Amino acid sequence: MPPVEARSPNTQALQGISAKGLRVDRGGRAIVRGVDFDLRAGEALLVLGRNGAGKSTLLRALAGFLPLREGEVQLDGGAEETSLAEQAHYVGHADGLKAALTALENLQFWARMLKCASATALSPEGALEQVGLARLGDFPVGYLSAGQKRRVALARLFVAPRPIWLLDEPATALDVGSQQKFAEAMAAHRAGGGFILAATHAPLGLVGAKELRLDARRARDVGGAA
Amino acid sequence: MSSPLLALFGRELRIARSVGGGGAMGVVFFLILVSLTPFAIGPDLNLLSRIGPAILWIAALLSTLLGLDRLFQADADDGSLDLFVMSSTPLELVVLTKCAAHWTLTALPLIAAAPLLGLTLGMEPAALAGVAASLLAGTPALTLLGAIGAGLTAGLRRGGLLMAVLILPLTTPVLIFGVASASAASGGTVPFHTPFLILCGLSLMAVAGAPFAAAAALRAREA
Amino acid sequence: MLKYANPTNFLALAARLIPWLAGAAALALAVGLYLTFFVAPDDYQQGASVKIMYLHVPAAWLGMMCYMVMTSAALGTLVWRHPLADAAQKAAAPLGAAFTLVCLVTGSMWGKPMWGTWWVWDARLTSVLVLFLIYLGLIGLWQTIEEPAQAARAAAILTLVGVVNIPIIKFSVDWWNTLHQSASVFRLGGPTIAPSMLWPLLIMALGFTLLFFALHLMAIRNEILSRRLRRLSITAAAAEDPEVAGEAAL
Amino acid sequence: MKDYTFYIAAAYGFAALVVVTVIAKIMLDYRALRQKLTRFDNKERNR
Repeated sequence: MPPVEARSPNTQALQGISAKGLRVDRGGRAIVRGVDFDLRAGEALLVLGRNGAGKSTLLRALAGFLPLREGEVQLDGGAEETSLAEQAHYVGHADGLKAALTALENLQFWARMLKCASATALSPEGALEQVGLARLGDFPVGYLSAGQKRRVALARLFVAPRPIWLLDEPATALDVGSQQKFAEAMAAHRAGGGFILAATHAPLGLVGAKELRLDARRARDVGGAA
Repeated sequence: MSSPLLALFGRELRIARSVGGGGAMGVVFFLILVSLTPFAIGPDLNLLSRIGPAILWIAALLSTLLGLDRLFQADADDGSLDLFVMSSTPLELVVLTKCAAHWTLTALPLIAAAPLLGLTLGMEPAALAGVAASLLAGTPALTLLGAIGAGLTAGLRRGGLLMAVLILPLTTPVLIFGVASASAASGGTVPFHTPFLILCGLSLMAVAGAPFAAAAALRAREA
Repeated sequence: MLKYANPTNFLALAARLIPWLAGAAALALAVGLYLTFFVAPDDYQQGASVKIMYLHVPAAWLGMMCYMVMTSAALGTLVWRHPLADAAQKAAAPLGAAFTLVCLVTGSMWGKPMWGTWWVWDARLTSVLVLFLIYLGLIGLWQTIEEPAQAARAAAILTLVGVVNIPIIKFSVDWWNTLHQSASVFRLGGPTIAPSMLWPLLIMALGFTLLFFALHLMAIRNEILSRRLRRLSITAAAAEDPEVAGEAAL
Repeated sequence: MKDYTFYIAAAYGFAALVVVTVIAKIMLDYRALRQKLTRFDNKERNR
């Protein structure tokens, strides 16, 4: 049984993630097949493709929600015995927020739930500041707009820092100003040796990001290290 | 280790309080079920007091189970469940904490209300104490078995009814020994502690086994 | 804008009325209690325990009256779309539940010396119990639906459905009770009440009614304020992003 | 004539308890709402 108390993931920083021949099935059908990529610390991977090409499926598989039918993911460096999922943040379409609780309460909960004693963790107030919602801390999340809820969800990344960010269309519902702010945060994360794997249509302003194109029709991996 | 689970426990209580009487709804359902029986059987208190424990136990069983289908549904809908799977705390402990929170919110008020409702069925104090004790020992098993059902049906549209159909057969031992120990409390051939200890055994078995089954059910939901 | 002017007028009216109503209620209850304990004779059969009747019967009347208030408020919501009607309805439900609870518990405490058990499935007590369950259902409905206007319409419909069913429930419970007529049951209330006992009863009932209206006005005031708070915080949340220019346009 | 003072006291005690709790709840809600609303006005004014 891996130690329940996860040692802080970045005692030794994670050097790289490499995946070979990944295949993920859903409903008996291979949605994603033959995916390879290799990321070093500080690099980003843009997962591109039409709707239904399997972008979300790939990210969910990496986050451990879906089993990998074939292939495997290698982590080098970072704390042993902790899976990729425990060193990653996943931001999907749902924000993981409880409407009845206030933004601060939600973030305080996630800070303690995804507990990690890393120095770079921001306080819930600081995280809200980072996404420009400092004054909305004690409003019930139910009263916030879709864009604001999205930013509270993104604030979770700062409250319990983890090296890998798995972002599934993070820019939806964000306006220009917030997208710009988040692009800066991503750059800072990469500068600190973090990894970003983002499935997106909108340009995220990720400089020098590798691309992985999943094309549904040919169901063949075209991408590779750009 | 405990701080994430304590945080989860606190959050469950806070949500139930702010969303309005989360627990209170279960007690009202329990009150209605108990009051309906005399309408079917008649106002004769001698008859009612004999079957009092059975009425209270069936009502407790149904209100505990039917309150459970929302246990994972809300978290599945808003994405919290995915994040639990990714947290360093094992999903089994998350399930156990949610069951503990749900038990505190619904089963405890039920156990407090049962003796009062027993009065309307003309039961004497010994039987009331017996019912309360047996409910205290039996409801953890009901909550945990219900959690397995909730895990299986989280995300399905008509999950509630299906969950009851799946889990009710599994709760028959708890019901049998529950009513047996409640009736034994007010005298009778069987001494009180025999069925009561078996009931406690059932609950402990549920505490040990159910979280793994429920967590597996939640993980299987995705694949 | 009649719709918004109305609540503020109401608040001013309520602020004036509430002290008077509360004072009158306190006075009536004081007089009623005095009469009950020092003037009214004991019942030749039930002895002093009849004094519980001065609490039990007014509480039952209040439980019924409160439901009638809610019915008219429900009509106000559905038929005339009066903005205050749903606040009045939501404010009345907990009061109704409280009065029926008092009626049930005092009835049971009156029954204990009479029949030796805390509860008897007497026709009237049972009907009041069903009414109490209906109140709890309504309160549960309001707690589940957050959006006030939607909750108001749903509760109004349920109240009207309830008011149609209450006579049916009353009739069927009476029939159910007589059908299973068992020796240990006898009807509450007893013979016609002697005048000397009637007066305290009427004064107590008046006191309860005044108390109800005072509390009802205060509860409506709370409801208006909490809706105003909800509206303010929603608009404030939306308008809260001075730094991010594009947000409002979204 | 049996002595019923216990039942009378219990009945009136319970009734008083319910009435006092209802009054207290309404008054406390009222005060809390007033505070929140005034806090809102100050926040609006000095933003």
